[in-house]
Amino acid sequence: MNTGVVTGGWSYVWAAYSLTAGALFLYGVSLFVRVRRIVQ
Amino acid sequence: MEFAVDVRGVSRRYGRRWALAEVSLAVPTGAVAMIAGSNGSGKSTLLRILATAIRPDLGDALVGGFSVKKEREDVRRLTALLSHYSYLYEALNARENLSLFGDPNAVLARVGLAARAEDPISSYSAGMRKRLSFARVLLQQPKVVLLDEPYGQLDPEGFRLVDEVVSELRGKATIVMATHQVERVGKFADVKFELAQGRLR
Amino acid sequence: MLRKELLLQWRTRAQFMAVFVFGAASLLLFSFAIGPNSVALRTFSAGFLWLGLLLSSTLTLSESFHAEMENRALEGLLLIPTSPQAIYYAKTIANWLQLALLGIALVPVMVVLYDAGPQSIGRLLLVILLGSAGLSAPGTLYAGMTAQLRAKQTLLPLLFFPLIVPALLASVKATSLAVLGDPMDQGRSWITLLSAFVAIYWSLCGLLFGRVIEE
Amino acid sequence: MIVMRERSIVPGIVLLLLAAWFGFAVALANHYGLDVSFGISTGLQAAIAAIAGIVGAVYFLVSDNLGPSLKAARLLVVLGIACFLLGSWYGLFVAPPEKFMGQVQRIMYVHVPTAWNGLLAITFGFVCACVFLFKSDWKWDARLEASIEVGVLLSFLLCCQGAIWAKPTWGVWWDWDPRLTTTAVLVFAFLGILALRRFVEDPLRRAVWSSVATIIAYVDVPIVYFSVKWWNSLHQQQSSPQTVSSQFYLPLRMNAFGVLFIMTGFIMLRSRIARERVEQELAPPLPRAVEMQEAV
Repeated sequence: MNTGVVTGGWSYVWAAYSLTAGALFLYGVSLFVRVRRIVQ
Repeated sequence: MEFAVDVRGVSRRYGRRWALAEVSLAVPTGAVAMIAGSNGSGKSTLLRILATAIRPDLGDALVGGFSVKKEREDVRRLTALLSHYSYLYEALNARENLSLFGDPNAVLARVGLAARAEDPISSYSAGMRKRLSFARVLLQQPKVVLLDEPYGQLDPEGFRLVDEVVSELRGKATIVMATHQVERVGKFADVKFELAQGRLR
Repeated sequence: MLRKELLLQWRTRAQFMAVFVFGAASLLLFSFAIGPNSVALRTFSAGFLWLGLLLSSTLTLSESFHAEMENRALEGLLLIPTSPQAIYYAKTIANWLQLALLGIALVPVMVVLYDAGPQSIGRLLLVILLGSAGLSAPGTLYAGMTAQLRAKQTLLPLLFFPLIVPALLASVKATSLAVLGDPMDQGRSWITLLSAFVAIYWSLCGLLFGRVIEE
Repeated sequence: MIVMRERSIVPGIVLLLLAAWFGFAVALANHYGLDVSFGISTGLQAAIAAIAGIVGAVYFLVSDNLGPSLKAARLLVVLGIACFLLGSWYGLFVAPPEKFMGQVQRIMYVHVPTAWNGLLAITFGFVCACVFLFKSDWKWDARLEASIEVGVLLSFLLCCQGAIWAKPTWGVWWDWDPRLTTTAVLVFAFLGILALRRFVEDPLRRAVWSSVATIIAYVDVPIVYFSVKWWNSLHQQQSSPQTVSSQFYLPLRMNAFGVLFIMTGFIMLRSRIARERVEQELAPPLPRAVEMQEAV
């Protein structure tokens, strides 16, 4: 572990959050579309 | 045991197609049964189910009183299947192939392959392979013999061989034979069934 | 059963030679990745040996089920009846012997190409025996599975490689210690890990093999 | 036809609400000066939350047919998104930066929930595999496919988040840390199983083989972890657990439940799709003899 304080780093936080949210969102949309096709 | 083979409402599907649909039949112990039917009518599927090579999707069958669904080990001990797969190792010779199942010497002579016993299977013709498969069935000393197209690919001499072996086994074992040689087998079969589209006719 | 397996392998010994040449060639190729740096080559020799063995093993494993599937001989064996466990262990032992032999045969190639004379030959042999046992147990199971498929060449490595990470890691570490010297006797703990892996996989895969080949 | 066995949605909802209550609602209320803990100690609260959360999720997963319209799954996904948004907002804007790692530490609020739930999904897949091998019921095959797929997705995201987090803290994208390496191996192992499922056409074989492969891969994961840990023991660097104050664990838990709800909903939807596929592949129920005759 580094001894110093990590400064900044908001960009990394945004990257991690948007990656996760984006991937889950896309997967979810594909699921909903496929399920809708089945149920009809 | 009154019936050596007792099939009760067996159905089996391959993908979206039912190869066997609610087939029920019984073969008395010691009898020779013939199953006729055109290609794809479910003959092989039925024999493979009886030999426990595949499981039925619905229904059950008793072989020698044992269920092909639950008591597979016992069924396997009683049965021998002459399949359209030869079950042979190409790299081994006839003697080595048979020695997996028992002592090969006597049966090799019986099926007329003693002279070629040391040749690898890869050099065998289709008819010779069939004879060797026949030898394998004899070696297992089954109580229920399941023959799938035993006459296929054999020469006239081979036809006689099959007839002889069947008459030798008669009484000692129950024989279920799927064949297109309806007239030939019809003469000596005790029970006859016909399958069409996976159903008993 | 085991006799049949060994006989089968003996009959196809030309195959073994081909696999050996493949393994040796891959060892040769790995050295180009490093360049003519003798120190680095010696350091990485263990890793290369096991990578070569791993790549060759997929050939051996898939070939070992080729004979079974050709005429459905495996089904014939099951119907005798033979227990799937007996079939599995016979095959696994046969594959193990073949892989161990291959590994031992590759050692001189490694020594010559990478100038990596082992410090402890006994330890090296033990590691090769254990490591190839670790490869053969899950490898035989997956080969039995994928042999029944059309896409076997792709799927076998895909399923097999991630699984044997621990076995590979332990083998590489232990081999490397046997080659480069082991002043702190760390090799022992790697060999323990490898043995544990082998024990788990030989028992687990034996249990599950029946489900894979029976229909 | 799939026989839909309707099951009440109420017990699952009650369990999940209980979990969410003790998981983060108590702490949230406490933040605004309210005490709704009914005098239960924090340790017990956490235990109740974890158990009720897992049991509630499993209740939904094993009754993935709460009405044919899959209302329950949709409800869970919406609930999950709400929790996740709330937790993320709290974690990103309300909670203070950590002492050493600063803002980057906020990745933890999404990273740890992903890890927990990814592992949970894979574990559920393992359970499905075992149950399928014993019961040969197609429902479990569909659940296996769904949970493995969602588990792989979460584990893959976990790897990416790990890499993003590693860059500012360790200076490299990838470190051969046991957790990172194990997750990567896990992703590849289970991706292989998903590929296997694509290549096998016979549904029964596909189900049995993927169950077997799942069991083996699952058993492998802890072995990989320990071997990599051993391999790495010289330059091992693990974040030591520190006493986390409620300001840190509040967003963590909110997000954990958010991802849990989303994951459960996804698995339910995905297993519905998988079941549809099996149903398409298997023969329809036996036609009556009369119809057979007509078809000839």
